[in-house]
Amino acid sequence: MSAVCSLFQLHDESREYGMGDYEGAQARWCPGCGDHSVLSATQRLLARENLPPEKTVFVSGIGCSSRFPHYINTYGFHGVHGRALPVATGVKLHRPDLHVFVVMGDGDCISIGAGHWIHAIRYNVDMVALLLDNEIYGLTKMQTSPTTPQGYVTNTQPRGSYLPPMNPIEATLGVTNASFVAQTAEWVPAHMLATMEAAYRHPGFSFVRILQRCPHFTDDLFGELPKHPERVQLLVHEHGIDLEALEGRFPNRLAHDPADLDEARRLAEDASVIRLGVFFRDDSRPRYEETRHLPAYTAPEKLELLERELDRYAV
Amino acid sequence: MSAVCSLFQLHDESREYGMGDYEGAQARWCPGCGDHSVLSATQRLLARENLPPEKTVFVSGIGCSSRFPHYINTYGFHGVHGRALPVATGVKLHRPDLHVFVVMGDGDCISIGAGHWIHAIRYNVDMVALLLDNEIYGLTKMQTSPTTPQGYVTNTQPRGSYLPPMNPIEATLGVTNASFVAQTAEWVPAHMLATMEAAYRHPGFSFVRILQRCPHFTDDLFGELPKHPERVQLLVHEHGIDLEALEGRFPNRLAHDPADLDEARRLAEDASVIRLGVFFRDDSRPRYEETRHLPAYTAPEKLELLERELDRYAV
Amino acid sequence: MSTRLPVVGDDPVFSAEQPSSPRVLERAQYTVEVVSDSGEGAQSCGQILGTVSAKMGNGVWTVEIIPAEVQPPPRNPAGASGNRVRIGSGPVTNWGDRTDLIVAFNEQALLARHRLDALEPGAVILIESMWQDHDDEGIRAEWSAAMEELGAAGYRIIHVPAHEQCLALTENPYLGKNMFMLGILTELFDRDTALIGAQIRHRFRKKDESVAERSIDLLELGIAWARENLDFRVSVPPVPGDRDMVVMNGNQAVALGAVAAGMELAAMYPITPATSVSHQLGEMFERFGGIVHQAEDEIAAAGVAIGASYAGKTAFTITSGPGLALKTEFLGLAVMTETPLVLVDVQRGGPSTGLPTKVEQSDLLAAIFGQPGDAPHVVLAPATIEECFHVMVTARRIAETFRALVIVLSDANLATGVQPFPRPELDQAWIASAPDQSPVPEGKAPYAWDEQTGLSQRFIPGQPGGMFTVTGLAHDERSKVAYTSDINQWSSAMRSRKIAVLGQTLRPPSLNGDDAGDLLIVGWGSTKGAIEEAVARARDEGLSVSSLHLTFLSPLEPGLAEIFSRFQKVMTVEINYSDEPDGPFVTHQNRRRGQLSWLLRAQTLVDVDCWTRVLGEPLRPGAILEVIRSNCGAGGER
Amino acid sequence: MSTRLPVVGDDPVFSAEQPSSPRVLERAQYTVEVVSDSGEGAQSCGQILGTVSAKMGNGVWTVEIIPAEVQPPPRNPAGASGNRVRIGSGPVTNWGDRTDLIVAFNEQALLARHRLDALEPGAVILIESMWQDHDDEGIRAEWSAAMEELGAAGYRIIHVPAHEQCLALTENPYLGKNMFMLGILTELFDRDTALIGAQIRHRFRKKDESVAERSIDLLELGIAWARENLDFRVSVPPVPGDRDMVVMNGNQAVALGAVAAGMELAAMYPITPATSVSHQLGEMFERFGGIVHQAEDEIAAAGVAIGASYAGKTAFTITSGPGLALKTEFLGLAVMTETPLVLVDVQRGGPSTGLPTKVEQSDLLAAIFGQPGDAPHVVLAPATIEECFHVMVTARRIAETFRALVIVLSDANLATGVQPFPRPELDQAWIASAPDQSPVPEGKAPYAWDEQTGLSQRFIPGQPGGMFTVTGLAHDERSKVAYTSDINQWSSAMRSRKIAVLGQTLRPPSLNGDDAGDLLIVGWGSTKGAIEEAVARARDEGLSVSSLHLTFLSPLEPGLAEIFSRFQKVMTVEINYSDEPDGPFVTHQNRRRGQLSWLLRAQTLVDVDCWTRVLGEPLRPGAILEVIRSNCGAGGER
Ligand SMILES: Cc1ncc(C[n+]2csc(CCOP(=O)(O)OP(=O)(O)O)c2C)c(N)n1
Ligand SMILES: Cc1ncc(C[n+]2csc(CCOP(=O)(O)OP(=O)(O)O)c2C)c(N)n1
Ligand code: SF4
Ligand code: SF4
Ligand SMILES: [Mg+2]
Ligand SMILES: [Mg+2]
Repeated sequence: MSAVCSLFQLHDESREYGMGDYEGAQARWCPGCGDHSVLSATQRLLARENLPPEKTVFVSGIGCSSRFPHYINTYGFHGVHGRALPVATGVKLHRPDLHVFVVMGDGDCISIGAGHWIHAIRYNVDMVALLLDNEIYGLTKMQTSPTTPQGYVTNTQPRGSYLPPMNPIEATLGVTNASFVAQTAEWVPAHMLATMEAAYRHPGFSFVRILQRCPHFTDDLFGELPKHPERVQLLVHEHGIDLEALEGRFPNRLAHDPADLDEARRLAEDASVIRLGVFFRDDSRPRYEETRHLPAYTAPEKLELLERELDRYAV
Repeated sequence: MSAVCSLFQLHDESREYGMGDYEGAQARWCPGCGDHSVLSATQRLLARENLPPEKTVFVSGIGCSSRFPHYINTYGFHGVHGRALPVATGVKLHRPDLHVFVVMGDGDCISIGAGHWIHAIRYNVDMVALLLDNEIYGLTKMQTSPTTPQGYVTNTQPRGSYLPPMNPIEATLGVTNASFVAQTAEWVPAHMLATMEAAYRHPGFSFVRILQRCPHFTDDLFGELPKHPERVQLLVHEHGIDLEALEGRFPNRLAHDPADLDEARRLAEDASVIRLGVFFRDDSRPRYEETRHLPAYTAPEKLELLERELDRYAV
Repeated sequence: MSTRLPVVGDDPVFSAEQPSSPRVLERAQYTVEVVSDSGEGAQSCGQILGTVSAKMGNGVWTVEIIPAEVQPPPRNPAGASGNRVRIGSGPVTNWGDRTDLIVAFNEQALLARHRLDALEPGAVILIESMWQDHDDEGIRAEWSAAMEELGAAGYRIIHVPAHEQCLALTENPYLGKNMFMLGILTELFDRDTALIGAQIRHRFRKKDESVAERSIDLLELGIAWARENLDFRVSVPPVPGDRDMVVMNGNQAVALGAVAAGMELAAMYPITPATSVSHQLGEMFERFGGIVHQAEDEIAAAGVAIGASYAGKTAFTITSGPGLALKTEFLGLAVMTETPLVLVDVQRGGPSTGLPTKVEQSDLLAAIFGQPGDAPHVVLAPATIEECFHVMVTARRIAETFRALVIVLSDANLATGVQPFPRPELDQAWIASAPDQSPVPEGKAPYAWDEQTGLSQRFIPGQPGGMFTVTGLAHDERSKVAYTSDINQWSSAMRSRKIAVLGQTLRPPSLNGDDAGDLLIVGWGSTKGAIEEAVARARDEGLSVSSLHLTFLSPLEPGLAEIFSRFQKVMTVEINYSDEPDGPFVTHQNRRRGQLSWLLRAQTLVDVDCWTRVLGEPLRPGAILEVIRSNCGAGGER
Repeated sequence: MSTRLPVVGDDPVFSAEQPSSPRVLERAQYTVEVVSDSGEGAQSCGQILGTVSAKMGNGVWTVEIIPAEVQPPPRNPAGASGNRVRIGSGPVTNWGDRTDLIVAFNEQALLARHRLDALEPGAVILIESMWQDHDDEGIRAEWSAAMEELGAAGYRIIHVPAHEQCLALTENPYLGKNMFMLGILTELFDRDTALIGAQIRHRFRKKDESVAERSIDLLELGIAWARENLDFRVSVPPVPGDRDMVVMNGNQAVALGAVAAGMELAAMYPITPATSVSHQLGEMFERFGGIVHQAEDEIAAAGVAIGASYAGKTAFTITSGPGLALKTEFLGLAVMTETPLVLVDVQRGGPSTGLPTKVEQSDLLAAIFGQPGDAPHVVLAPATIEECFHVMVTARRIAETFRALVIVLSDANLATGVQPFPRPELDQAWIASAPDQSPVPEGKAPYAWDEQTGLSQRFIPGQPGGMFTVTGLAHDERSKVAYTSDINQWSSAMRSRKIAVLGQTLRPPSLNGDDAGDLLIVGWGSTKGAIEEAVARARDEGLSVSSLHLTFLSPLEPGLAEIFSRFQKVMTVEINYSDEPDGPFVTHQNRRRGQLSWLLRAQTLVDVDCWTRVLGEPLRPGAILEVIRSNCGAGGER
């Protein structure tokens, strides 16, 4: 890390943060909304990792889920719909000292934000991207999203959504330079926390799809699932996630080595069961922000350099 | 096809078109540019399929390759950078009688157009999408594109392009509802023509990546390849492409059943050899434009229906 | 969905008993609000009251009260959700000033309205009383604090034990209380119970029949409670007109208008407050052969609409401010390629995400000037809900005749406001004709611009002999890329000339009030009703004021300078931002002005002043009246 | 890339022979063009002539002649590629009117220039003669036809057997002919051969040494040919100034200015004519700790710049019209969140893809008004290449001081024009200071707007105690989402007030010419040189005309109405579209006017007329002079 950055690193390393340190404004999501539980898990993660609130930035787009930064006591950037990833990239590029998290809805990330999403996977800038996937447009009141199941009735497609849903895990795995791809569900908080933790610790762009209940509009999609652990299969591995605590509750488990991309794709493709866990990870992929080698000149040194540059144009 | 559409079908079915019927303005590409050979192959395809010029529409974005429609004598729409696919979707949605082709550059389709590209694959509207991939920004004079090889020197990344290139075939195969994915090279005209023909005959969105030489800026990328058939592997299959004529020239051949998605992905991922052929095809995927059932009422009938609609709001 | 009308007028559920004889307040117009937490149904309670009042022949204007979140935490001022219904004997053209009577499901929602200065001093408040003695101490404290805050304002506060009453019929009064409250209003305003019942049945038509029945029981309970407990009634006698009327909101009107115009494709991406147009169309459009295309983003929606239009189908795209921003590049393409395109912008508060559910009129200049390069096009604004219907026909025709981009500026006030208007007399000529597929005569150019008018006849794919390539590059009349310098000057002139020609077909706007006087108020869009009401009241006070409302903003309607010259002072009234003339550092020259006033100044060179507010709510006629009072006879702005 | 200056002045390659004594034309200024097919190197021939002339102390203005395609078919008027170099004894501020001497590699490129009216009647033409007797009959016919077309214009046509001559030294004269032609120009203009040689060496520094050597041989061949065959020489004696000068084009100046301003991130997506700024920075920015980020599209580029700026780094984004359109939504966010942002728009012809390589000034209104909602911000336009450098420092400082969006409007004329200007005296104070990372005092709000100025101190991630969430929703001073109506009015006022404050710090513009008179020409951006030259010529003719050039377009510089009042007539001269006042259907009221004139009318209420052209080329001073002549003493526009 260069000298320029050291400027940003003066903080009291000794301080211990608790959950309370991350409490923001009262969350204004519907009662029972899965976003509440993502928020708690995130606050727990921050406390566990002892991240200074002033060194942590949550960037989001627009949507129910994108209100997230308002409800957590860190720096936050609640931007425009679909464009959280470019903003987060800008934040991180020059500030490697900041811990950057991105919170997006399915419409936000996969519909209007699709181009940025594909490219952010490829840039592989070190940040955690959370896709809060309720398979519907929440804030604008129940329109089809790219992940809405085929046939599901919405306000814009009242005869049932026309197409098979996009599979965000499969698509992410198709992008060259993908480096961390996982799926979890907010109604399995321990798994969600473990997944976020693995994502946070992964050096590079960590994409985590969180299946998220929206009781207000799509209670029938995930609402019943917490009662049916048998419809879930946990992908377990020492380089992925393997929580003993969950063993009893989720009997359906599959050993999957996250280094195996082909298998990851095969598993992602098969929609017969909901799989939670790390599909793929490769900590060695090149990271965009590391491709630059920025010297840390002082202002007078820069001026001197610039004089040399101007010499080239001298008459 | 509904009665509304029959309106658009009055043309002289008996007429036979020749190559000359498709000749547009003089092409203004650089000498030796691969776009010239794509143009000839396309004109040949049109003649072979006997497509009436007035029933054929070429839609493009902006770039060297996107000048294409100007040089072919059909209807053409040379739109804005990155947005050819939405325009083409609009053309086709209500006009199933038209034959729609889309011509895009790699920057056009994969960089600025990435969101539309991903979604067009999913919509699976019946059209042929040609990606003229010269792995560089041609028209704007040699900037890195998402498909530029890592380390390759360009004007915006003069120390060598920073990241591994995006693999368009792999990414396309990752999108749910992909239905036809193929790769060809403009310096193998017979293969290109056969691929385009298969693409044209496929009901749905056919994505064809055409490796394209840009002698002006990136002669070192594909310039030598025509002389090295051994660096090319042909994927052959009765449901894909299998040209006896090429057998002698391209000894490296692999039988690949385009129905096998997993294998397609594996083949796409492996960059050790340049593979030409149909990676994947599934003619049965749902097509967006077929999800609508549009009755063909006359104007008076529509008015009558609308009166009934207004009744619901009557005071 | 069934298109059968609910059966009205002979419903046997309601008894015919006469009410006792309380004091009856006779009013020409009266404003009622119903507010609750979201999910408690104040919205539908207010909507039914409004609809039934319209059906009974009253003038009505309904405004939604919408929180920014889907279901914000309960009992919170920022979460108030509901409806405001202004009922009149004659036509009601706007939401009015303040509310005369409010039904509140909790005191926090009530407080929100009080703090927004929504309530008339002395207004009647019907407040659910369950919170007063709630188990939760905190709630009791909140109640007391609220009552104290409200106490000072001199309202007449009536406690309604709605929860307690409803418990007799339902286990969960949160879900039925709105029907009880509707019963109270039914009784208070002497609404036709059969019509009310029919509305309830229609609302629950997709649910089990028992739901509607229980609702009607709760309604009756409310009626009975009001009969026994309330000592007043309000009478706003309808003045029945002689025309068939329909009642709907502005977005419904846009949707139906699009169908009446023969539109065939609505390409959109969800965005408040525009989305409900597509919900409306989603239900019905296919039956007319139309497609609602929800695109992956606003850019694609514009592209799909342009593609369809290019292919000979009539297409429009609908959005709000942030989406308008995203479509900017494609709008330039539509202008350059002369592809007909209608864009409806249902304006909300800006800039950026701004106030997504609230009204503003601040996209005017962006709509006219937002496109880089010179991109002449048409901008129109409907002023009433009726105009929301008809503007679609006008817009489509202009777009096709002039091969033009037409932007229609609606706003959140029109989008969600509900008002009766004369039933449109549908006309077959409104419907787009089938695209020309005849062969193109040899030698004809795709932009054979008429030198005088800039007009030309477009070629549509499928027309033999018409093959050419549309391009966003500068091009000549054969659509060939321009390589010489004069072609750009010439083709620019051709694109501009069309707009001048359209301008010549417009009539000078007519005045509301005298042809000359002290003050002329100029408005555009949804403020018409409020401005005209204020002007009428001011004229009643003897003030010399008139008003003028513009529908065409680009090109502007002709004759404005001449009209303005007949008034001592001209000012616009708009819902967008302007610096206060006496703000710090603000001078007469550098003042940032209301968007229309700015446009008018440039065109007429008249010193057009402005009064604008961005309060996230429609303008109140009373506030405009104040402005008129202080500007009448006050002379120019300097 | 080496930063070593090429060695000059003592190069042994050139012989010291005296030229014979031809006729010498003494000129204060002279314009030369070199045109060829693209790839034949007329560009570098012209560039070297320009650079060396500047180094010798001449005033210079160089303009690129660029075809729309990378390498269009040869021998085609639309494919002409090259350079136009105007050389003067004193400073040269614009490209001038017409060319005095043209070197053409084929007669089709020459025809293109003739048809664009680029050549002075009687101009000297040096034409490669190989086509006259070409083997291809078609080519011979084209040559004859061209000569016929050119014959009528009275040029002095000199045949140059360049191809034939070059064959003596190279097998492929297409690749070396430009050096031969450069030799001819070197001799004609008596250029310093050592400087020329050094430029050639620099150009080929990445190639094998033999390439430069062969080029220098060809140069010498050209010199020798000219000595023997040309009967005239042109003398434009330099008037050496006393200041150090640098010579570069406007995009290079923007890039270097960005570095001088301490910028740390340039986020962009390639687009002509803006891209070369990033090429320039791509080479050097990292050395200064800066990053060029080529984003996936223009929207992302804006987002990345905003993100970096939010995180305390100084960032800008650079684009042209279509990219400006795409960034519109993010610009609104920058304004709403008060995130400092500099956007450079290198304008090209519009609308839509328009004329990608050609100049236009038609993004002005889109830059100011393009963002939906009320989005007050700053718009600046450099008028010279020197200003392209300094504007970056100004823009960065305003952006940070006012937490503002600053749009800088350059254009294709500045971007590719090359001109010497005084070497900037770099100042450490120009460089952005390191972001504040000190703890935020308790109770301080992230938008603690000063009521008088609207200014506030931003918090930067990393500052302990400053945690808050930036939002594009309407918000209060703590950045909390606004739920009451007055907050929006108030925060809108705060964002607007900043602009008024900035306006108060500006000085009234100074006049070029007398303080009062018959006619005032008002301009902005790259037209300054041409306007001032035209005014000077008109004043020499005794006409009472002055001019005024605006740098700040939003807010406008103060005092305009007062200044305008001192002139009989005020008109703008701009490179954007306006209806001709006497065009069909055009009236004084509905006329679509030049963009600046429109702005000035609204602000000053003065009847500001305009003369504008969109010919895809810079304005010619002679054309402006004509306008002055016909408007001086002509009174108002009506
Ligand atoms: C440019 C733009 N387009 C559209 C919108 C309207 N909008 C707000 S949130 C949203 C989608 C919400 O769905 P999702 O992203 O899935 O988030 P959720 O609310 O379900 O968490 C849309 C379309 C907007 N604010 N800006
Ligand atoms: C909105 C917009 N952004 C950028 C450009 C500039 N531009 C034109 S073509 C192009 C990319 C060309 O590369 P590619 O798409 O690969 O096509 P090629 O020229 O290589 O065929 C760019 C960036 C533009 N015209 N419009
Ligand atoms: S609408 Fe759905 S996603 Fe949004 S807050 Fe409510 S439950 Fe959550
Ligand atoms: S620059 Fe490259 S892609 Fe463009 S026309 Fe020339 S060779 Fe073809
Ligand atoms: Mg969602
Ligand atoms: Mg390319």
